[in-house]
Order: sequence, then C-alpha cells, then structure tokens
Amino acid sequence: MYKYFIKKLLYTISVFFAGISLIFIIIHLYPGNPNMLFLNPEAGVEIQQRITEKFGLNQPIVFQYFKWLYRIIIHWDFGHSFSTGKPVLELMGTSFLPSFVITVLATILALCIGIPAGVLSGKFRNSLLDRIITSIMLFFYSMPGFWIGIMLLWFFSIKTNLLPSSNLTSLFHHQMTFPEQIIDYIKHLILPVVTIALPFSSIFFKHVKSKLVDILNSDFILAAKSRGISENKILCVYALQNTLLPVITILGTTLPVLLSGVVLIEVIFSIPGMGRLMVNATMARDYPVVLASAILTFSFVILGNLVADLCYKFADPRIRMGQENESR
Amino acid sequence: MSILNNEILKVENLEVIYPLNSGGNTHQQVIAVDDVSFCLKENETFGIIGQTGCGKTSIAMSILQFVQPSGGNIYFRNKNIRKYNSAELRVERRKIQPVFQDASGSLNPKMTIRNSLEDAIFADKSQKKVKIQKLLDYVGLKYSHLEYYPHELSGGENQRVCLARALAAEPELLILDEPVSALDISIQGRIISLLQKIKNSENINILLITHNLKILRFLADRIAVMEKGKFTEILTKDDFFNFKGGKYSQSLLKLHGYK
Amino acid sequence: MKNISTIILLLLLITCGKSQEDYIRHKTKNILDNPVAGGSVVIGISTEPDALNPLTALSKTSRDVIGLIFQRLAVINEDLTTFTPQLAKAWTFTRDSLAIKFLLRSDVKWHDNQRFTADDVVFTWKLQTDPKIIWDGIGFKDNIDTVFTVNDSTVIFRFTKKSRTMLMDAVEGCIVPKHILDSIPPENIHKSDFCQNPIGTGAFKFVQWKSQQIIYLEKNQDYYIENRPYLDYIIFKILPDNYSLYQQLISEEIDFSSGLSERNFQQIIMKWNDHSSAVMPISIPGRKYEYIGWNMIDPQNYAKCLKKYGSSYQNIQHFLKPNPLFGSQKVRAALSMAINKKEIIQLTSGGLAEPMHGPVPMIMKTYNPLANKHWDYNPQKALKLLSEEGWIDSDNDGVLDKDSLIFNFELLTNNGNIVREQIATIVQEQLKKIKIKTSIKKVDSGLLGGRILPQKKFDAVILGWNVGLKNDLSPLFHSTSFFSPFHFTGYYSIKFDSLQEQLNQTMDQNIVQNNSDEISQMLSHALPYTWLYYKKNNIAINQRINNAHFDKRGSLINVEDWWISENNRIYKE
Amino acid sequence: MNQDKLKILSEFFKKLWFNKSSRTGFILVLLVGLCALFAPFITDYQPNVQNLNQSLQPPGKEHLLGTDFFGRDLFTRIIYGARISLGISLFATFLSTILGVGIGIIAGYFGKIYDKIAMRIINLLLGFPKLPVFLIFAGLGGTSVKTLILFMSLFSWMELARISRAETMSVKTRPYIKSAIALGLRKRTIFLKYIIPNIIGPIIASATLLISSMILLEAALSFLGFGVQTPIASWGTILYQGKSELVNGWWISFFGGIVIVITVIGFNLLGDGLRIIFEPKSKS
Repeated sequence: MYKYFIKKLLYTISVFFAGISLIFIIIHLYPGNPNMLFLNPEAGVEIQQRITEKFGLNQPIVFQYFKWLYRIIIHWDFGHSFSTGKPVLELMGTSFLPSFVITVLATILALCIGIPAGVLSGKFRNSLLDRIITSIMLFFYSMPGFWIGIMLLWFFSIKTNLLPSSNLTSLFHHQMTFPEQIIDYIKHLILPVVTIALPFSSIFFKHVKSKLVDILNSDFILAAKSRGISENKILCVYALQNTLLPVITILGTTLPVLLSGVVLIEVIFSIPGMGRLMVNATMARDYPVVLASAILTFSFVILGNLVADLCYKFADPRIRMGQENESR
Repeated sequence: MSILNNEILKVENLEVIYPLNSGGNTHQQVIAVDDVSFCLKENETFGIIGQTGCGKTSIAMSILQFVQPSGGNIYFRNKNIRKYNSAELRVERRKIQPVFQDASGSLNPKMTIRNSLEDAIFADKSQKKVKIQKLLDYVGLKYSHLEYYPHELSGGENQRVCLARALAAEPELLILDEPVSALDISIQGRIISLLQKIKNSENINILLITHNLKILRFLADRIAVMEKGKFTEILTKDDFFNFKGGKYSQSLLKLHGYK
Repeated sequence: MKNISTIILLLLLITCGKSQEDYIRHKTKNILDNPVAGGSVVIGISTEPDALNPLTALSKTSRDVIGLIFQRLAVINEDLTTFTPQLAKAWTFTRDSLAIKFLLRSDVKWHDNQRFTADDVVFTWKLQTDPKIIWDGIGFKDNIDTVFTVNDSTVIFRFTKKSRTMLMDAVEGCIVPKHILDSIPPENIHKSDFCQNPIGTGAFKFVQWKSQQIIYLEKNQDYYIENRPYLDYIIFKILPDNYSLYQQLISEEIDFSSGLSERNFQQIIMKWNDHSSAVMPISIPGRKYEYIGWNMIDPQNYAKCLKKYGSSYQNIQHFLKPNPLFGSQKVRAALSMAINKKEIIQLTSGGLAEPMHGPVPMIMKTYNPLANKHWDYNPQKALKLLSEEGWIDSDNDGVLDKDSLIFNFELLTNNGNIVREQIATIVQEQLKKIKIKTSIKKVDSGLLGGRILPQKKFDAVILGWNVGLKNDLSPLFHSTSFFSPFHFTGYYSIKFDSLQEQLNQTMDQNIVQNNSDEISQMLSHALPYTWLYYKKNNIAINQRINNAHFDKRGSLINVEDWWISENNRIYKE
Repeated sequence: MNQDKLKILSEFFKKLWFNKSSRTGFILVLLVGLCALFAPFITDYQPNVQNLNQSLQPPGKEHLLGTDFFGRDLFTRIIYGARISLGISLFATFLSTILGVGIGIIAGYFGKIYDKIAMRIINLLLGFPKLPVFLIFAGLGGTSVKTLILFMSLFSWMELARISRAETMSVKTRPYIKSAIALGLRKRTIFLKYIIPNIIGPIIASATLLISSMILLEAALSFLGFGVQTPIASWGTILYQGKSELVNGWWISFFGGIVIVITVIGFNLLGDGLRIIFEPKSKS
C-alpha cells in the first residue's frame, strides 16, 4: 500500500515535469516574439530588442528553462507578467477565486437541477413529464454552452437590462450594506453560473436517470416491492442510495468539461478568473502567465487523476492495486 | 530414443498459477495446475477427467499457449513449445488444434461458414474449394451450409464445422475440451461417433478433456483423473471403468451411475 | 494651464442638427454653473495597463492612467508645438541656445508628502537614459548632454546640438520620485513594487489596482493648484468585451470610454439622437490610421540575399528582385484604385473616419491634403492599368494571369482585431471585382511582427499605426531601418532618405513644410502602402460630466477640471 | 450473399425506425445533411457575396434569417456552413476513430505493458480540458483548418479507444479468437476479420456520438477566433462574427446556435439509438 503510493507519486511527479517542460519548450520555440505586441514605430527597433532582453528571451532556451525552473523551485517565483508587470503568483491568486466560486456554485446548481430531474424522469418513466424533462435535458446536452451564455447575456443584459453583463461585483460594492452586497453578488453570478450549470446538469440527469431505471427494474427492488414497502420509501432509501454514489464519481470525470466551459464563460461575461487570464495571456504571448496557468491546469488534471485513482481504490476493494480501472 | 519418438506430447511438472484480483501487498493467487506430468503417445487418445474448475482447461490452454504456465515444460514432438519464437509459434501452432465446448462461440459470428473454413486452409483458391468439399463430406455437412452464418445453424452443426475447421489445419494433435457437453443428448451421440471416426481414420492424436464419462468411454485409451489441480492417477480406460482406480475415481464412477 | 483653462468643450461634431443643439445646451450649462468638488467618474478601458511606472509602461492604457498620477515639466499644447508649464513654472533658453533653464514650482509634494525638488528631475533624466531601464522615450534624450541643478528649484538641460525639438526633448517623460527609486537597482525597477503602487505628483493618487477588474485613483488633497481636482475618485474599469463597454455606458455603470468599437459607437449616436440615453458621443480626429502594406520585394530572393550578403543595405540592395505581384507601381496603383475606401469606412466605422491618401497624418501641422496624389475608386481604370502591365484573364477563369503566373495573394492581418478582419473581407470582395484572388489569413501579432514582417515573408498585410507627435517617417520608409520590423514593404528611395533627414534636422519651418509635402507626393505616388482611412477617436461620455476637453492629444487631458454637479452624482462617495 | 447483407441492412433500418428517438435523430441528421448537399438548390443567394447596403437586416421576407455584417444572407451562410462544419467534424471523427480503435485494439489485445501505457495516456488525456490546451498550443500561432482537425482528433480518440479496448478484451476471450490464433492466422487478419467486425457496433454508435461533440468543439474553437478563415462560413465562425454584432444583430448568434443544437441533437439521438441497437444489454 505504502509502496504503491510512493510509486504512484513518483510517476505523477515525472509526468508533471515532462508536461511542463514540453509546454515550456513549445511556447518558447514558437516563432514570433511577444515584445511585438507593443509594435510602435516611434519606440524604435532598439527598444524592441531591449524589451526582449528584459524578458530574458534572448538567452538560449535551455538556459531560460533552467532559470525558470530554478526560480520556481528555490524561490517559488513564477516571474512577472510581461503584459501587466505584476507577479504571476499574485495574478493567479486573485483570479483563482472567482473561477473556483463559479465552478463550485455551477456544480451545485447542476446537481440541484440534474438529480431531481433524473429522479422524476426515472420514476415516471414514459409519462408526459418524463418526455418533457428528457427533451429539455437533451436540448441542454446538445447546445454549445457558450451559445446559451451569449443568448442569456443578450436577453438579460442587452435587451432587458435586468442583470449585469460582466464582472463579479459592482464598482461600489464595498459601500453597500450586507444584504445589498449579497444581492449584488447574486445578480452578477446568476448568468455565468446558470450558463455553466445548464449543460452540466444534463450530464448528471443522464447518469441518474439511467442508473435509477436500472435499479428500479432490479431484483432487489422488485423484492422490496413485493414485501409491501411503499414506493416512496423504495425510491428514497433503496434506489437513490445506489444511484447517487456513481454520480459523485462522475463529478471527477467531468472536471475537464467544466474547466473548458469556464474558460469561454469567463471570456463572455468578463469575469476576472483563470480562464480569462489564460486567454488574454495566450493572445498577448505573456509567457510567464501562460506557463503558470498551464502548470495549474496540469496540476489539477494530475491531482484529479490521482485522487480519482485512490478514491476508486478505497471505494472498491476488489480492484487490485496498480491495475488501471477498466470501466470508469 | 525410440521411446521418445513415440511421444507426441510430453508435459513435465506443469504448474499454472493465476493471480487473484485483490488489494494490498498480499499476493493472493490460485494454483490451477499443480505439478502435472503426463505424456501422450502416438495413436493414442488421452483423456483427462475431473470436476469443473479442477484445472483441466488450464492444461489445455497451456498446451495451446493461451496461458503462460508458471513452471514446468511442454514438449511437442520433442520440442519445447515454450521456447518457440513468435514466427515459429505461428507455424507450429497449426499442428495442435482445439475444439471447444461452445461450438457457436467458436465461430466468428460475422463470417459465413465458408469464410471460416477458408481462413483455416492455407492453400490457393482452387485447392481450397476441393478441400472444403472434402471436409464437409467428412464431417457430414451439406454444401449449402457454407453460406450460413453460425447463428443460423444448430449446435451440432456448428460443432461439425468446428471439427472441420480444426481438421482443415491438418493437425497432429486435437485437443477436445468438453466437445459435446453443450449439446443435446440426441446430438451428442452423433458427434461422438464422428469423433470416433476421426480417431480411427485419421492419423490424429487426441487430448480429450471432459467431465463426461460417456464420451471418455467411447474415445479415451488412457485416462488421467484430476482433482484440485493435481493428477491423482493415470490409468487405462479398462482399469478406470473396472473400478481399479483410487477412491476419487470410484466415487466419480458411482456418481455417474456406473457399477 | 488650469487657471487659463477654459470651459471650451471641443467637440468635432457628428451628425444632424438635433445633436448640435444638445451639445450647445451642455456647454451653456457649464458656463452658468460654478464648478463644485465631489463625485466620481468611472472610465471603461478595454485592456489592462502593462505597468503604472512611467519608465517602463508601454501601452496606451498605461499612459492614460499614468498621466493622471504623474506629471511632466511642461505639457504640449493642442498646436503640437508650444508648451504649457506644469511642474516647471517657466523656462528660458540660455544665450548660446544650447541649454534650457527650468524654474520649478516649489509648492509641489509627492503623494507620500515628500517635497518635489530639482534633484528629482535630474534623477529622472538619469534613469530615463539608463540602458538598464529600457525607457521607450529614450530617443528624445539623444541630444541632451547633461542635466544639473542650480538650486532646489532650478534645473538646466544642456544639449549637444541645436534642434527644432529641444524643448520637446527636454520635457518628454514624467518625473519620478528620487526618494523612492533611489534605493532600487535600475535593472530591478520593472519588477519593483513601484510599478504596482506608483507615487507621483499628479492631481490623483493611486489607491488600488485589482487585476482584470479596476484601478482606483483618489483626489490628491495636497494638489498644488487650489480647488483641483474637483472629482473625488477616478475609477478605471477593465472591460475587454466591447458589448460590456457599450452596455455599461448605456446603463450608466461607466461614464466614459474612448475604446468603443465603431459599431457600438453608432448605437451611442442613435440613442443620443433619440434622446434615449445620457451618453454623449464625441468623435474627434484620433491618433490611428489603417492601411494595406504591399511587399515590394520578392520574399524568397530577399531571404537568399540576406543569407548571402548579410543584413547591410549597401550590400544587398543591388541584388534584390521586385515582388512579382507588387513590385510594379502600376499594379499597386491599380489595387489602390480597386479598393473603395468610402465603402470600407461606411461599413466598418459608420462613416466616422477620413479616407487617407498619403503618409502624413491628418493631425500633423504639416499635413497638406493637396500634396497627396489621390487614387480614386475606379475599377475599370484599375483593370486597364493591370492589362497594361500584362495582367489579363487569358484563360477566362475569372482570375488575372500573366506568363503562367496567377494574380492570387494572401492578405494578412493580426488576430483578434475584428475591424481589420472586416476590412480584409471587404477588400477581398472588392478585389474579386477586378479578377484578383485573395485569401485572408489571421496571424497572431507576435508572429506577425516577430517573424513574418521582418523577414518579408508575406504578400500584403492590413495593419494600423499609432501616430506619434514627432512626425518622423524614417522607421517606416528610411533605408537605415530597412531591417526593422516596421519597414517591411521594402520601399527604397535615396530622395526620400535625404528629404527626411533634412526635415528632421532643420529648424526652419518652411523647409519642414516643403519637405513634408514632397515626401507626401512621392509616397502617395509610389504607394508602398495603400492608406485606407484615418480613424476618429470615438469618445462616449455621460453628459453629467462637465467641462471635459478632448483634442488630438488624447481624451484624458484635463481630467482635473472635470466636475459633476451635486444632483447628478450617482455614487455615494 | 448480397441478399443477406441487404436483409441485415433492412433489419437494421427497421430497428432504427422503430425506435422513436433514433428515428427523430436520423431524420434531423438526414435533413441537415441534405441541406448541406443541395445548398445551391435551396437558396438563391451566394454565401460569400457581399451586399454592403443590406448590412445587418433583421429576419424578414427577403432574408429568411436576416443578413450579417457584410449583407450576406444568413440562411445561405448557415446552409453552406453546414458543409464546412459537418465536413470538419466528420473528418476529425474519422481520424480519431481510426486512432482510437487502433490504440484500443492493440491495448486490449496485447494487454500488459501496451495496455498500461495506453491506459495511462488515455486517462491523462481524458483529464485534460481541451479548450485551455488548445489555447496554449494554437493561440500562439493562429490556426488553419488542418491544425484544427488535427487537434480535434488528437484530443478526442480516448473514448473510442476505451470502448474498443474493453470490447476487444471481451472478444479476445471468445473461443473463435482462440481458434483463429490456434490456426496460426496473421495478427492483421485476426484484427481485421475477427475482432473489428465483432466490435464495430458499439464503435459506430460512439463515433456517431463523437460527431456531435466534434461539432460542439469546432464551434467553441472557432468562437475563440481560430479555425476556418474568412470569408468561408462555418457554424463556429458565424457565432464568432455574431458575438461582435450582438448588440446590433442578435439573429446571427441565435440562428447560428440553433442550427448547431438541431444537428447535435440529431447526432445524439441517432448515436443513442445505434447504441441501443448494438448493445442488446441496455434494451431494458
């Protein structure tokens, strides 16, 4: 067990380093130059070259790489953003929270929509209600998430001006009374959270429904029914218990879908989060920020994998250690 | 040397171990075949009998090289089959042909009988046709059966196809793994007589693995009794059916109504 | 300047009479009311500043913000030649005309209450010219020999040679505090805390910069001009999406923006004319123009020559071959005639731009519309010109050809600029009418400026320049900058070189005008670029803000004079 | 034999038609496909010809779904855009199916280290959020349709690999594979004639589902400004252009999105239907 964990950790670390090295090299080998973003003939060519020197881009890549790595490992210094001059760590710190809050809220909302919809649909199978719910969920499942974001934005912000179109708080948020602040937060969060949650809820819906239908048709439920236990009790106690556990596990696998979604939604709603930071940084060739956000994303992915692996192991002792789960 | 030449197949101290799926460092394992040795002589049908799960099939799978034994050696015509390289293996393999219990499962469901048979014959087209015709006649199938898919045939017919396909490779050893157990009693007899025909007419040696005493009585020359991965005894058919074996053999016989 | 400063609202105005009336009402109200202190203004910006340190900042947004926090010795006037005192009270040229003596204000304090002295000016000059700092205005200081103090409030700038721009050179750049930056090694200044928490002498103090969100500035209570500024807070709100910018202007969440897209600006105008919004549209000549640059030399040949003869213009000029398509002036003229600038302007800017015909920007004093050769839209004539050059559609496939060469080229533009993409799409369609095939390619600007343009590996590119106040075309067309990323067309003329050199050195205004006209004539005839249009600066401002003044120098030039009457305040500051 | 295949095919369509949702999916996909195929016969307008004084006309009689910024008929562009979007999605699906099935079969058949490596890569890639990754790699240099397709297929084969691996592992234990191995058939023959025909059903079903996620991916990537170059229309670029005209022309974004939703619904229903047909287990 102990040995397995160490092995897994070593493997993870090596993959991690391979990954970030690859990203570093690809980014730096890519033709072109970030200083050109300040393309301005008045500044002159000399300045362009000196900016290159300032960013350290004139040194050999290997040297740059080890310097970068050294700074991170020894000083925990990810450098300064090319385009805003701010320390990268600070940028990441401030933009992480909004993304995190939105992601968590959207997940909760998606669960709140997806699970009840799935339960209703599964319980009243083939009824009109089931058909309506299924059709709506199919629509959610099949639409581009960012598109519904744009349409919501158009309707609620541009057309009717009911909700703000960007940012997380109003400008004078800090002068508001507490209830006002809460309302302000909610107003700003509604659109992005709903936009992410809708397509996401359909994934939960799908899993819950199919699982529930399976379980309701299974022998032990039939046996319970024949024993005269009430339908609702069967649903709540027997069926749901067995349905919800797998839903928790699919949370992990949908993480990448969620992260991708957050990027676009942050761009659309101008939310100062990781996604927008990343998009801006890539467009501006802000290498330190691109690298740092790549590392963060990469860490998430690897951590997710590791945790999922371990959870899976603890959840199901029949799986032999070291063997990849086959039917996740 | 002469004795050696007489041996088609020689199995020495065969040991097959399967790992068990479980967590932690405790390597639990199942010993399926434990120190089994026997040899199969020219023109002989060797039967292995034992209860389901006693490890009979593991022996067959080791000989067919579908399972890597964890110990021991298998000699086929004096060559250690475990030492073949992959190119040799592909050629030598054809000399040992299996026939499984699940006849319809042994045929590719997406291929017609003709295609299944054609794949088994390494020859050019015109020869193939002749050979297929011959094989069909031999196992007692009609020419029209060729265009059918396995699911359109009965179990007995499928087993005939399987036998035809095995014979198509012109094997020296036929490994029959419960060849009739999945069939209706009425059809079992016909397949058994076909097998007898094969045993008598062709220059083929048979390793018969079964828990069915009836087929053993018709086909086997010598019988190994297997219990929990081990051979308890090897004796001739007559000895076996005359209650000359050990306790386990006798109980087996009694169980199946022999007196 | 502030005392003199007046109540003029310069509005180069837009359309019909209705809005004129509105504009007049606004102005009168301003004269009648007395300015009162208080209130805040929220300014919408679309990009984040790159730094708030005047020594390291490069982007326009940064300069806008920095301009409120920091100050110069003197600021340029609207005529772009004279200056108004700021940190300096007055200045005199020495007798030999080789030095300028500045008399500084003695009542100025830094935002951290330290006194501003002559030492700060000298220190600033030292940092500005320090190669480790990489200040982008270093070119202005080339002719300055030394700067020294006479006493606490007197500084002398000594020059190596006389020139037209001595005063401009001396006052360029904001003054930074010595007492703070003294302790930081120059090479670390771009990383220092000062970039995030600047301390200046300006009318507004820096408070906070929330990344990707807002920048807060507050009123400098100790500002040396009494009663200024009127506003309590200036807040810059970062809104990268154009519709957010527009949306928040309309909903009055932001009061001011100069970064609106042309399309959304149209909406602002419409709403203003309907009286359905309080956002006033103002369109004044801006500092940007758009053009198509043609590659005049053959890219492959250029690469070979560069490899063989090295990057010295004298070595390679005789070996360069003209571009098979755009090497000929007639072809460039034909293409210029096939492009309908008016149509482009109408669609992309709703008519709010000036068609441009020559290299000198409209806002320049030397601008002379008559000097430019106009290639008016005329596709027939364009086709005729092309056929004279041998370009005819011999195989009737709808594309011109000449000696098995097909007139087909790639039109580049940078990624992420919607207007340029639109221009490219329209140009593509217009060129199709004279049987020229184009494909449009969007390229990341780092790649475009870092590799494609300097290596001249392109056919044609749609780009725009920001106009500086110096009016020097050397970086774009002078042979000395032939290998710089800006001089990508491959234009070369000895005559241009000498004209431009003379223009830069002379102090005689007549020669300046003469040479400038001649250059305009030459370039508008040779057409290394097809100039498309000169952009207007589209400003949208909430009418509750009084006394805002905009001109070609920028849109945030007199923020300290802006004020809001009490009943018009929205936020409870 | 031909008759046999015909019989199987008609049987298959009967099943497809019998299921209500897969029938709907089939009709939707067919409809969009036919529109794309016969685009010139459906509309009188040209997709790329500009009509600048018709800029941003709302939906009406003359222009069914309105016009875009350049005065091009939106309906026409959507129909022609279907060719590009469907083309890109189908091609990318094709590539990733080949990649996924290949890797899946190798992993499933050979097992051991092959399987371990394949599963590691699959799990790692499955965990990757596609959009940020695409941003990092493509945002730097702009993209062409080629790199778009390449990226889309390189990051989408995992699901298919997993399915074909699992299916291969279950098929591998079947006696007919053992018989084929015992007959000394070549690996290629075994893969092509014995394994693939027996796992093709679930693969087709999930490839159909993959098409729909490819359409969504193409839209998302084009929405960020990468992908198909102007003036050619794809659904994603229509949305991209629609974003900047949201204030003045909502219909561009709206209809551009609706057609994606319709098509994706079609492929999802069809894919689910196929899955049910090919997987008798989930029939309950």
